[in-house]
Amino acid sequence: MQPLDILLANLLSPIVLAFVLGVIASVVRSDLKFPESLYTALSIYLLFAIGLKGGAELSQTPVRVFLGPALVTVALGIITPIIAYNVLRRTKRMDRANAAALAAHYGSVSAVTFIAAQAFGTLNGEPAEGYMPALVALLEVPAIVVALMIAFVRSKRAGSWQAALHEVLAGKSVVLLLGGLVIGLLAGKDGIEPVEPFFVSGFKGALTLFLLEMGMVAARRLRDLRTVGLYLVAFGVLLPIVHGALGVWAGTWAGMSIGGAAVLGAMVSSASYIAAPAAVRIALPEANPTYYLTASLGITFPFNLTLGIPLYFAIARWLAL
Amino acid sequence: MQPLDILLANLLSPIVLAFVLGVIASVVRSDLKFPESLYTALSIYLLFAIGLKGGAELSQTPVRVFLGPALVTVALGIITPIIAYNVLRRTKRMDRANAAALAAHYGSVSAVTFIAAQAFGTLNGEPAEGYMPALVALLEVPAIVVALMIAFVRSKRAGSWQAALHEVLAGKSVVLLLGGLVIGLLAGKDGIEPVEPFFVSGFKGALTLFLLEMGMVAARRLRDLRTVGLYLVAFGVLLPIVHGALGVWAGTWAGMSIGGAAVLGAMVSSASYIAAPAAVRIALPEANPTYYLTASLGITFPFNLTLGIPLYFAIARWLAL
Amino acid sequence: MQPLDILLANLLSPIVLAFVLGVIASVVRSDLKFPESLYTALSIYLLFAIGLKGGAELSQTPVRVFLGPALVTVALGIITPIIAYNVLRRTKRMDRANAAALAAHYGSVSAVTFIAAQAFGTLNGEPAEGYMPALVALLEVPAIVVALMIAFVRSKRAGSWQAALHEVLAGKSVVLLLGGLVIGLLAGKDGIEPVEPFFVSGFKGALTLFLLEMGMVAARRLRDLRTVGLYLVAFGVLLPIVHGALGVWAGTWAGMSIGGAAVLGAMVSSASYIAAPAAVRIALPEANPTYYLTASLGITFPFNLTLGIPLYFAIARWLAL
Amino acid sequence: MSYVTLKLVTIVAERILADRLSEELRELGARGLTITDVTGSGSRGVRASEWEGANVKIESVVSPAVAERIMAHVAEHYFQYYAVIVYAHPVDVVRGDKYV
Amino acid sequence: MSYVTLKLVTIVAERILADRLSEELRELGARGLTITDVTGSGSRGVRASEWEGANVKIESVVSPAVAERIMAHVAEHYFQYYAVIVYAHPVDVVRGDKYV
Amino acid sequence: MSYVTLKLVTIVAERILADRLSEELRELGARGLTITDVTGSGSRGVRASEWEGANVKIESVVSPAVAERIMAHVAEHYFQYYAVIVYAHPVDVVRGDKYV
Ligand SMILES: Nc1ncnc2c1ncn2[C@@H]1O[C@H](COP(=O)(O)O)[C@@H](O)[C@H]1O
Ligand SMILES: Nc1ncnc2c1ncn2[C@@H]1O[C@H](COP(=O)(O)O)[C@@H](O)[C@H]1O
Ligand SMILES: Nc1ncnc2c1ncn2[C@@H]1O[C@H](COP(=O)(O)O)[C@@H](O)[C@H]1O
Ligand code: NA
Ligand code: NA
Ligand code: NA
Repeated sequence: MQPLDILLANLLSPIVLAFVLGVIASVVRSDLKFPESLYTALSIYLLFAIGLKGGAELSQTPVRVFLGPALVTVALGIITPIIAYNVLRRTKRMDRANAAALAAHYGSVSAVTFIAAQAFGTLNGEPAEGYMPALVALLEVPAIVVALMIAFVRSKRAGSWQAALHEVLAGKSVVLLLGGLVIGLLAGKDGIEPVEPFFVSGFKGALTLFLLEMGMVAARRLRDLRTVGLYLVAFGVLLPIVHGALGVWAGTWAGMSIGGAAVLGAMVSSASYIAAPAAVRIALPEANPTYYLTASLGITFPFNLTLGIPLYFAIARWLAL
Repeated sequence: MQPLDILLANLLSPIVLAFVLGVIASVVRSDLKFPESLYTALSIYLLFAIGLKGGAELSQTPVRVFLGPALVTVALGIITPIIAYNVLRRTKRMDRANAAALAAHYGSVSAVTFIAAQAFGTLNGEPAEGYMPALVALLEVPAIVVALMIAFVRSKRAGSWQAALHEVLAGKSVVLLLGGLVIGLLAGKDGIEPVEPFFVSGFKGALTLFLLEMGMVAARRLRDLRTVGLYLVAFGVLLPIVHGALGVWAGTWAGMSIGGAAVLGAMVSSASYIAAPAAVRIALPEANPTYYLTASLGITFPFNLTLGIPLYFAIARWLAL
Repeated sequence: MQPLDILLANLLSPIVLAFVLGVIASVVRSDLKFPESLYTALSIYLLFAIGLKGGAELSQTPVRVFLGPALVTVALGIITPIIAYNVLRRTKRMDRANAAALAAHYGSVSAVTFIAAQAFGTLNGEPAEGYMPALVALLEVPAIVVALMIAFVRSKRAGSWQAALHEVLAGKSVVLLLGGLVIGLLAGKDGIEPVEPFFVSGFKGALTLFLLEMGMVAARRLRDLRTVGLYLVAFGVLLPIVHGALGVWAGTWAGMSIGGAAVLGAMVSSASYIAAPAAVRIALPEANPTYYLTASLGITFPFNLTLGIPLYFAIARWLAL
Repeated sequence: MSYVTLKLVTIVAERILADRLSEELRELGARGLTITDVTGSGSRGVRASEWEGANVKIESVVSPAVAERIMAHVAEHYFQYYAVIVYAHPVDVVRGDKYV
Repeated sequence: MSYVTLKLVTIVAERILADRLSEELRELGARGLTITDVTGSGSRGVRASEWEGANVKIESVVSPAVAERIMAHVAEHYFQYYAVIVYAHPVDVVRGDKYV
Repeated sequence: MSYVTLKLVTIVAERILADRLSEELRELGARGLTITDVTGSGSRGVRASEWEGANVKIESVVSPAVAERIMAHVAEHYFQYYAVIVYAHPVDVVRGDKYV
């Protein structure tokens, strides 16, 4: 397929279209509203299912194959928040709290972006490695810790460092993702077979519903665009490209396949909106949630979903030449 | 199969039995209660899934095949509320507001009745055309608009016409049904394959749960039967038969298969209880909800589910002779 | 497989591991929380699905095959609460109300324990009879009635006997289990085929999520262990072993297979936590819920899930020699 | 605008009592009520999930006499064995004669 | 600690009116509001599920003048055709000047 | 029937603060509390979904002194950075000595 065809195929996939439908529903002020518990149920299901599948795959992956990508991922989780923080501070647009808050989000990872990238790879004949969910778990936490460390080292803070650390480590996304991973690892591929119809076959459909809801949320965020200003829009598009390219390159360097490197790129480029916001609200209450929620949900997520993911695949293909 | 066997097969299908179980649960005052968000989640799922499947089918239907049935459906959506309004006014039993309110409900369509009719056809070897969900979307809106126009033209109203129109067009059932349809159309049959286990295989089971809840609601409605009186009971059984026969005949005339014409008949005969009540409550607040909710949910829906659907199939078979 | 391997296989199954994950989530004070409506939705789904499958199987079971196990089950439902009550009263540790409350719980049955036992049997090549869910329905009610009768006969009570009886018979677990059973029976194996992807294939996965929630609840209960004391811990482990052995023996005697007798043992040994608590709270408000909830949810359920079920299978295998 | 000053009685109790309390309130003279699902904690521990039995909050705008009756009724029938709290305060109600 | 005594206005109404009422309250001078999903029963029967249309409770802390306006507005526009109740009582608010 | 007049303190705050506030209230002398999931809007914008962070309403019947302490505590620790409102009013409580 030609690049443009691939882009189009991505834009016409049910998950992207569901996201667009959600945006439209919000724009026309539809009374469509997901009950909060449906959103919560879907996110519990998705996070646990990713972990479970990843763990079962990981149980069949030799340590030596997994080690390189794992180390690279942790390194990226440490470097990217530092990049993000420095960009924001040196351009003198954000005070320390807000810069650290954004750094925590852009260093961590969005599980949904990961899934969308993985699905894109499968559809286009460049599937990622099966152990990728383990990398998601590895990428989620370090960035938040690093970003909060920067914030707390630089000045006395209003929030609590320990409470925030607990919020990340015992947060629902880590518990579900890591818990699912360990269960998949212990149970093995045969062990999870009885639960596959529920967690594997149903996965993409549940994701589609979830993206419908995300579209509505992202659209509500877009209304805050004027408040956050053009600077944050540029930041929310450019930084992911930088991070994404870095991720693809590092993945390729660690010996991952084209699909794997591209998905790693998408992960690195993505901004967290489940684990990071909760931790940041507690550790850095003086940071303005409008900034980090709008940037990660309203700008970076839609960008990655539509244009970013195909871009990272193109970079991966080009690096593999 | 003989007509009576078919009727029996319908009455013993899990969806009808689940409805009956719901009625029983309500009658024995069971503490079984669906959380509101479960009801909402199921209705979001069902409406979106209908649209999605219909859209994917529509993507493979030549325009020339679809055009006739589409025009016929819109025509029925305009004629049936006029019939309903005139019946109610000429028998001098309802004032204008209540007559228009009932007309909006009986002109529009009940998605669940549609699905039940479709399932009935498949089971009995007379499947309806794949593009039927597109007809549901076409049938949903016009009747409500026509009925409200009648009401607003005839006298000054308490409610707001524009607010009601917005309520229908941006209402969740239109957004989900039409949105799903367009997504299915754009993604195509191949495109929706990854989400089929969730939206297609799971569909009938989810519908069964939904009907359990509907049984409980319908039974609560039945307690209001005394208030609404015998007239409305007769109206809620006879008008659907008239509308249903009209629908079957029009479908046959437009060249639809036996299954297609029968399902169209069931759609036309059915009364809305998602889109219409919301719009009517806003546009015609002086109309009594007890009338239109009891008639559509407590009388017409159970009638169609048990006896109406087999009847429309019988008519379709007879017309096809 | 050797006994120890079997035990290990059980401990490493996704459902047991999910339970453990729930316990861990609660212990580390994770913010993971199932919305109440998710818990309710899952329990509605599981109970109805058990009934449905059981009914469809029962429709193919000759009465003569089913009669023996059915009678044995009802007998166990009458005997076990009497055993439990006498143990508690003669050891002089519980007053009448609390003893009767616990008797109601330990005479009745836990649907989840039943499912876990059934799954264990299937995995280990010793599947139980298909009609087992009908036995669950038969075992659920008698014990509660017997236990409350004991309480009301022995002294004047604060609660209402009739209200409690209604609470059991029209309670959601009976309505869903029995309702599903009758629907499955009437619709037959062919009839439920269209809903199988939803109710059968998805079952084990949904159960896994449910056990995650149960792990969190059980862990909260464990915090009350100090209050209830060592006596209740011993009671919650030893009585199930006695009841379980009795159940296995009776099942074998009634001609059931190894798997069937073992699952019956697990059912008999298990303590109710859906039907019984509701009825007991109404009939015996002076009984302390901390006792019966902690014993059934915090002690007996985890014991059976991890060690009890393999034990009952071992007993069944030994009896079949 | 003319108001009537009535009493808003609030009962927080185990959810299992919701239907029974609603009916009894009506018998005691309440013309309407508003029900909210809540969780809570008090002398009988945490009540925060369906397992433990969550709570329900029942609010009713009634005449002072009916308020008195309701509070006495709840105290007499439910305080001993059930998790429950009941309190009242005056509110200004529009169209207040509807509720007495 | 210094308090301001303001009015807490409570409206319980059909859920379909939630957005419209919120907007109107803001126009009438409310600076904030808190919304709860509730069910209920009253002169217009039981309102306890999405089918029947459940209720919503809207609470707003406002100045006495705004409270007066809100109650008059609700009475005038919604009493005739909709299921609705509205009442108010004084509350002591910290940082109260924020809400007037 | 004998009542005690106590204070009902109401806090509406970001849901993320729910556990922390509950604990602090207990430390400040509250013997029980009732929690409701709510949404809302105010000076910090709309708070109506888990994404934006919805709100929680915490109500506690306490003695006037404890009410004073709670309101001061919330004002001091949460007003600056968090979405929160707190207010109180007197209520007549049956069996009121249980709550002081
Ligand atoms: N002081 C209080 N303030 C507010 N709500 C309370 C208070 N005490 C108890 N409650 C509520 O009433 C329920 C029953 O209280 P209790 O019987 O003390 O366990 C609790 O679960 C709370 O929801
Ligand atoms: N006396 C009352 N006390 C508390 N809430 C009430 C009362 N009357 C009505 N309500 C609430 O207001 C809604 C509309 O009342 P109505 O218009 O009388 O049907 C009801 O569904 C209840 O939620
Ligand atoms: N005037 C008000 N009346 C009622 N609730 C309010 C009011 N102002 C704020 N709130 C509630 O308190 C939360 C936080 O308020 P704020 O800090 O002003 O954003 C809001 O989301 C509302 O739920
Ligand atoms: Na990132
Ligand atoms: Na119709
Ligand atoms: Na038992």
